[in-house]
Amino acid sequence: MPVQYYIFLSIALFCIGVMGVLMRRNAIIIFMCVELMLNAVNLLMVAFSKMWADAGRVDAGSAQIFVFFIMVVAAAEVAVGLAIIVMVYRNSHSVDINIMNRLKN
Amino acid sequence: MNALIFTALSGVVMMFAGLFVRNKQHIKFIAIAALLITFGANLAELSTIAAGSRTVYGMITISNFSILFNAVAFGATLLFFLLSGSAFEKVGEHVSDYFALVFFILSGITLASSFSSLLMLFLAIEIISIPQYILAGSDKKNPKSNEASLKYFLMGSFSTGILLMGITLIYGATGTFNINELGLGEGEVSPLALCGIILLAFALSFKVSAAPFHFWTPDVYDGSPTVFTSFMATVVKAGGFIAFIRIFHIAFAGGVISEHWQLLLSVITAVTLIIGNFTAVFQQSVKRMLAYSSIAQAGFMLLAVIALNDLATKGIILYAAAYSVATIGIFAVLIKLKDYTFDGFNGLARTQPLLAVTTTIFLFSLAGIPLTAGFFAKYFVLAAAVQQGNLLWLVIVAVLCAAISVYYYFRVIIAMYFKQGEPQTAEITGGFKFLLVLTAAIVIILGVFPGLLLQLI
Amino acid sequence: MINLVWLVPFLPLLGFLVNGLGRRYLSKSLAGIVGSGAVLAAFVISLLIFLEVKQPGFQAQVVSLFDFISAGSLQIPFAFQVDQLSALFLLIITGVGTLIHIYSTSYMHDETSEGFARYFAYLNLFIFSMLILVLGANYVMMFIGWEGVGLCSYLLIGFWYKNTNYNNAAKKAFIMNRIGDLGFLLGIFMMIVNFGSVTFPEVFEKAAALGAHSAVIPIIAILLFVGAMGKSAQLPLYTWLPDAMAGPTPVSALIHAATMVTAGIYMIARSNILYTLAPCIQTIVAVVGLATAVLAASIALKQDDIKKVLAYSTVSQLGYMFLALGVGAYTTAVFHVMTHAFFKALLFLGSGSVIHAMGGEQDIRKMGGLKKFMPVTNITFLIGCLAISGIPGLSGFFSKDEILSSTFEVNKIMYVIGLITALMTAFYMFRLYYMTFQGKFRGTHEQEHHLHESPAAMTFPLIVLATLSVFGGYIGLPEVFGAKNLLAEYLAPVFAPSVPFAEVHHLEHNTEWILMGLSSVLVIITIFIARSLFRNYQDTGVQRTGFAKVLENKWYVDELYDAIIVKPLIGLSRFFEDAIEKSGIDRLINGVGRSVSWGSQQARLLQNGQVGFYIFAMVIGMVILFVIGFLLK
Amino acid sequence: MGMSLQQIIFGVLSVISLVSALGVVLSKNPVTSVLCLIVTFFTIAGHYIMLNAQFLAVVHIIVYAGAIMVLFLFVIMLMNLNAEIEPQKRSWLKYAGAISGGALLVVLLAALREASVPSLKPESTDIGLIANLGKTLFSQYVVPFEVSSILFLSAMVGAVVIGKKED
Amino acid sequence: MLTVLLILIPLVAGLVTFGLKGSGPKTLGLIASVASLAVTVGALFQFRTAPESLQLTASWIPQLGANFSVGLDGMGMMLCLLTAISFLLIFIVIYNRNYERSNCFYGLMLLSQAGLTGVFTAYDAMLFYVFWELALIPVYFLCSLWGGEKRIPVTFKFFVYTFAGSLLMLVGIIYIYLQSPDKSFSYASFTAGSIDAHAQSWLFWLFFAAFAIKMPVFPFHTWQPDTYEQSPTPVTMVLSGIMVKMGLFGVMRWLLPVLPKGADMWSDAAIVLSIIGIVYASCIAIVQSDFKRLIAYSSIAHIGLMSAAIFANNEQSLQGVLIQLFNHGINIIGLWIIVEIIQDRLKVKNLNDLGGIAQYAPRMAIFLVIISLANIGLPLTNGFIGEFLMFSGLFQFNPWFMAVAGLGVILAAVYTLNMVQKVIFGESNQLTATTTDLKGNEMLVLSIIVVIIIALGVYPKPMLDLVSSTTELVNKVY
Repeated sequence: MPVQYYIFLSIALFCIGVMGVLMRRNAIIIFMCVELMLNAVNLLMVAFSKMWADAGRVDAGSAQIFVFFIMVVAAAEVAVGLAIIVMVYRNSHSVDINIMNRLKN
Repeated sequence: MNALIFTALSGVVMMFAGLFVRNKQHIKFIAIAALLITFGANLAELSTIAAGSRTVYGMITISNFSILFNAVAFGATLLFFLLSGSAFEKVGEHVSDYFALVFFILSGITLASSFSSLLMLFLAIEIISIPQYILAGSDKKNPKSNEASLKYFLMGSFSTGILLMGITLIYGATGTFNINELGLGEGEVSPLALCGIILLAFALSFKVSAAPFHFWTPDVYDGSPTVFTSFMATVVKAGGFIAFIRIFHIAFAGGVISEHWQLLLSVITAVTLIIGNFTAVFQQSVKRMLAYSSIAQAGFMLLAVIALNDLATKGIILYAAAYSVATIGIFAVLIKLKDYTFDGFNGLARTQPLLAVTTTIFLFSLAGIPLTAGFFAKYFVLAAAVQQGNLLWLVIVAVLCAAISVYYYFRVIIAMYFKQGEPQTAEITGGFKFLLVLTAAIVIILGVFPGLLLQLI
Repeated sequence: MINLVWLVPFLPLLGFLVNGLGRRYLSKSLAGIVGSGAVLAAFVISLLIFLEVKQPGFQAQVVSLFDFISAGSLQIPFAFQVDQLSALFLLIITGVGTLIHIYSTSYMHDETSEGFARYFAYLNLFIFSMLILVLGANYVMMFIGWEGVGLCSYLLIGFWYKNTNYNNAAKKAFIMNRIGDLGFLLGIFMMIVNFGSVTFPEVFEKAAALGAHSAVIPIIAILLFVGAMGKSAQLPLYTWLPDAMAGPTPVSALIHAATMVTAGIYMIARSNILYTLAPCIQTIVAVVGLATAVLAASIALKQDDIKKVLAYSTVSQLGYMFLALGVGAYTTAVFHVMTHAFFKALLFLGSGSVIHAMGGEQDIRKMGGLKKFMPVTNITFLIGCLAISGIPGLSGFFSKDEILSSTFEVNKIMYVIGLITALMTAFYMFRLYYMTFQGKFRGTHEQEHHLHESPAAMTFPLIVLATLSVFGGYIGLPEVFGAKNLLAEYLAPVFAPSVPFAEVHHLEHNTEWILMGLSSVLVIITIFIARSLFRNYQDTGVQRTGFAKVLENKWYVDELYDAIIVKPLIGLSRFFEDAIEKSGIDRLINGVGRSVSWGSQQARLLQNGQVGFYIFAMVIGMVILFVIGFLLK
Repeated sequence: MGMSLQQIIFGVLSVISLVSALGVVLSKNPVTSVLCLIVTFFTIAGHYIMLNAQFLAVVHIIVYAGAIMVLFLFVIMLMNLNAEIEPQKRSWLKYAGAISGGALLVVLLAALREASVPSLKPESTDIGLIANLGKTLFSQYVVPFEVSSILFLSAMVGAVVIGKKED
Repeated sequence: MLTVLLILIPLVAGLVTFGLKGSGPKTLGLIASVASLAVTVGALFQFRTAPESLQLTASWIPQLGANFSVGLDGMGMMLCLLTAISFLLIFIVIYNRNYERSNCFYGLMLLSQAGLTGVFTAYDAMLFYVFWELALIPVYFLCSLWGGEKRIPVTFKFFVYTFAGSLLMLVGIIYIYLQSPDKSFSYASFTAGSIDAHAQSWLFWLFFAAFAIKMPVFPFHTWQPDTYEQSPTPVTMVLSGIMVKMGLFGVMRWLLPVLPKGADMWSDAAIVLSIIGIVYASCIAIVQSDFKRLIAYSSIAHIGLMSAAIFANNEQSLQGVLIQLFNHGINIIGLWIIVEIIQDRLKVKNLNDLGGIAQYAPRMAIFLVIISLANIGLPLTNGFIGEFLMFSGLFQFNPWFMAVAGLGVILAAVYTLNMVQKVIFGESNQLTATTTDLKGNEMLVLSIIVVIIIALGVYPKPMLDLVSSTTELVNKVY
């Protein structure tokens, strides 16, 4: 099966994530879309890992480790990110990014 | 390696310092002491790797260059602690935690200067970014700070996605994460690799706030507590650049591929210079002006990224040092003022002549006027770009933008010297004055004898 | 003696310094003595030099003082050249100069002692400059004197500096001279480029070597002539001279009649070889001279200001001299310079005496009958008028007649016009004479009460000049009278280089007699017409109309210049300042600044605070950059 | 040429993941979005297994579906967000977002269309086994492993700084 | 060593001055300027006997190949002399003025002197650039702190404008440096001729931009009248007497020898601009009613002639320029001193408000007349020699250029005499009737200037000899 398929799939997922970020106003949903983007990347990484393993590279597993680290980092990021969102919500009772424009120009 | 270990340890120490030390003053001193030790440990390593470099598991490579950059970053942070350390207390209760976060960022920066795997690059950038999201929002009651934090976080994680997509595509093209083995400069250009490089360039442009990925910068710098803005706009940004220049110069240099991304980055640089300088002109707040100025200065540093030569690497260190020191100095003065607008500086030369003079020196340095460190910094990046050969148009754009930059830097000078006013300042201690003069002296000394720093590179 | 020639200009310079620096401390008499004494001493030395130069076979000598300018191959020494021509001019300048200085001690007596000393300082400085002009051994030295006399003329015309009109006249004189000077300067540069030198012998030798077919020489000649036009008040640069009458009258006599204005004639006479080698330029010189002579004479017919009449007469006579130069009669031109110096100085000083007596009144319609009050002035003035009109036996007769006959040799039409000019001269001079000295006094009673003959310091120069006006002509007696032309013989070495290139005309003696007789008869008739018209002039107060008005208003040349030069220049300047400087270049430069701040305001709007927009912009940027960096490559 | 089983599974999984991903973006109710995202994660886990990344598939389910999404859900519940609260974005910006995202997709696809990459072999490899990964992780990747602790520390500190209530 | 001393004296004195109070600054300023002049004269003697002893090269930034390399040739010697004399004259003439914060005033003045001297002595491109900028900063502060009403925007424009030009030059310097055989900023390697013709053709404009703005040449001149008008007069003296010479000096030291082919290629264009500037500025000067602006425009016209002569680039024109550098400096400072005196006495600078001063201040009137005449290049004043040689050289280059430039001579007479007339002649008014004549120090300064004017006008040989060595150099390289 061509890796191209996975590339296209991942890119599609990635861009759906991007669209989500662009189209939504809810900070949490936006964040979820970012997670979607990360997952698209993970998927592609794993596909490449398989591809290089098939090509005979012994260190192809490092790509999977990379994915593992991405997950780890994503988890940390979620922790911090949700903390921030909660903090914002506590202060302004909204997670709508459109009303956040005290800082401009 | 020492740098990484000691910064991480210092961070842990600071975490616990909050539990055991009640006096906030003391926390600051502990932080300074920890930083001094780190600084020394970093330099101590210089002797052990005097010839060549040391690689640890193919993940990080410690060289003279990285140690020197770390030294610059630590030195700048030290100045930052000395000048603005007491302002930490005004942000919130978790003084020790702030210091810890700063140390964690520093360990991220040491990684950024020494990574040799794309994985480490990713981790470095995340370690630098995550504490920043927090520091930006550390003034929790302040809606501006909240807003800055959330904006930074959302956009930062978005750019992380792009970074990772770039890394993945590069991996797809090469099968390795080791930047020394990528070998992209050789042979035909693979679309996967090129795509990856471009995405990587976008993500890193975001981190160093290059246009059109700069939008977070003014808002975040403006909204964050000023003391952290000072750190974010200087040391952290320098860290971003060192990562940028490292990956592009080591992994992507040579062959047809560099022409591709050089073109792209030239466009980004030009847009950055123009947007940064133009927008800075019309600001009312000095703090926000400095945010735009940091974008503009980023444009200059990008010249070094594009130029693939020895001058560029030297230039980036000198630039990082000069820019950081001057900006930290200005922020230190800014923190002491009640009013961050230009009018807040009116008449400062009469009430606080020393502050005015040192600020002037810092501004001169930022504007690149000779006999300040900023001049030689600009000189190096311009020289690097000129040597590159086909970037002359960009160099001309850059110098014209530098002329524009005089416009907003000198607005501060005009306010301080030529306008009437009674600026409100916080209490200015003798120690602060001394440190300020010391900082200004560093700027001048590096400007008169840049050789002192250059001989190390 | 020749080696002491530097004393000649140096003494007046010393006089200038003493009077100039010590003007607060010197008494009037002392200042007068210093001023006059310096020139007198210079005259004495000049006389001694002249006696030496007069010796047959005298060769031109150059006295070098120091290196003035040495730039690479160009060497310009500060040097004086003594030869027949310069020696003659030395005499005229210092001689007439001395008389006028003496005259001035009395004429200027009403000034404060400071102003008095200042006046003499200027006058001495003028003598110094004029001497540098004629003594200079190269064109640059000549140029130094050339501009120097212009400066002194400026200072002296504007001597009464409180009066704005006087200042304007002074300025006009200086600027018009400068226009000519630019031509002179260009001529000098032509020489430097083509001959590599500006010293007279070298330039003349190299010019002679080039011969008559070179394109360079006519250019140099015309450029030098432009210089002469300015200095010697020829068309079209003559209008400053009548205005220059604003200065004290002795100044008019010295500078604007006897010496400075003849510098152009001196220059062309000095450069005779250049003109002889460029016949086309000679023709231009002759035509310009003649045109100036007629034009100025016609204006003089209808002027009512005593000094203006004399001024236009001077312009006219200068035109005559250029006519002589143009027809190649260099000696004659110099001869006329000399005689003109005598009688015109005489006339001016006479008019000064009149003005002095009239308490500053210069309008001849308000004079009349002064004969009985001022006998010496009357007689001497009459002699001057007779001399300038060319009554046989007086100096003007010989020189003018020589010019006319030389012109006749070359071109008959020119001769006729020249003759008409001579008649006009006779007419307006006697109009002037009769209206001033004859008839009844038309001024106020108060003026009449004060009328008196001028003091001896003023009448003495008049008498000396009158004598010279009568007898001065005999040194240049034409050969037709059977005697040797002493002047021609004396000046021969100066004009010798031209001789091989000049066309030889020879006039039959009979023709010459006829011409002389014709002109004499016509002049005398003219004088009688003038006498009948103006002997009993009564001021009717009627405004002149028609052509007379045009003449009274000097052919409206000043107005013309104002309309075609001054106004456009001011307009252009205003245009430069308003349209180009302020709303053009400066606005453009400021526009750069303004567009930066405009751009800044626009760029600021991009930063609208919306994260959604920021990310949107980032994505758009990514797409565009992708297209640039990937797909376009 | 018939499709292999792998390709059929790939096709099915891909369609589900794309649809559910779109569901995340387009659904008006945040909770629906979360649920859609969880579905997507599961399909991705399916892909992982197909690509011989068994360990990752498990970790993926545990970390993402098990931990992260639960956190999201908690927060959404905590804030009591539902569809009514989120006002609609101005529509032009919404379309602009969709169009620019689409443009990015087109550009990326165009760029990668020509990429010459080998096909994946149907036979499985053992790189994704825990044993192999663990060996690599704790030998070659020990540095990043340790370094990530810094990340966690800072995240921890950050959560405290941000989250802790001050008086 | 003396060369270094020339820079050090004002530099150190300037820094010390900031800390002084009362009459200390003005005294120290005077002492420092006397010392500078003494050292300059000493250097002048050494220049005749052992010129090589005035060269000094010390290591500065070895990593860059930039050295602290200073020296004096005829041109530099003369400009240093001009600088030293000018500052002394300025300090004498303002001795009885009391400036607010005089320590800053004198300190900045001395610093600008150090910068200017540095520019004229630098034999290393990097050093040159550093001094080039350094001279600008103190002047900027001087203008902005003690200037007229509109000083802030005006001087700011001046600063940004010249700074932009300098930066373009910096790009040029960097390029040449990178092309130089031994990667050095030294004068020798800059003039080694390693730049190909194509590069020279665009490098020319980078350098020309900097120098043209500084001189200033049409159409880069618009900062100048405003700045001259708004600056305090002592600073205007520095600006117009010495600072504009930096541009001309730059062309002769760093443009013609470094980029001979570029200069050759574009000399016509540069000369045409210069000549347009002469006529244009002269015309505008005619209709100026502000004393300072009039002199400002006249200065543009004069500088235009000098720049045209430089690009004519032959022996006579260059020698003329070199002479004129000095003479123009002296003359224009003389004019500004008179402006300063009148402004100090009467507080007006509109020509229409003046007039008749000659009655009340005859000495000042005489000085004004003499200096004005020197300014329009009357023979036997110093202005003539330079103008004559420049015109002569320009004529050799192209007679038509010279003929048009020569119009400037006529127009100069027009506006200068207008100015003289409006200031000192005519009837006095209530205001001008109060004019008092020169005081001792003013008399001294103006006398010195007039002595220089006459002495160099009558006997310019020493000056010509001094600069002849430099023109040989320029021509050789060319």
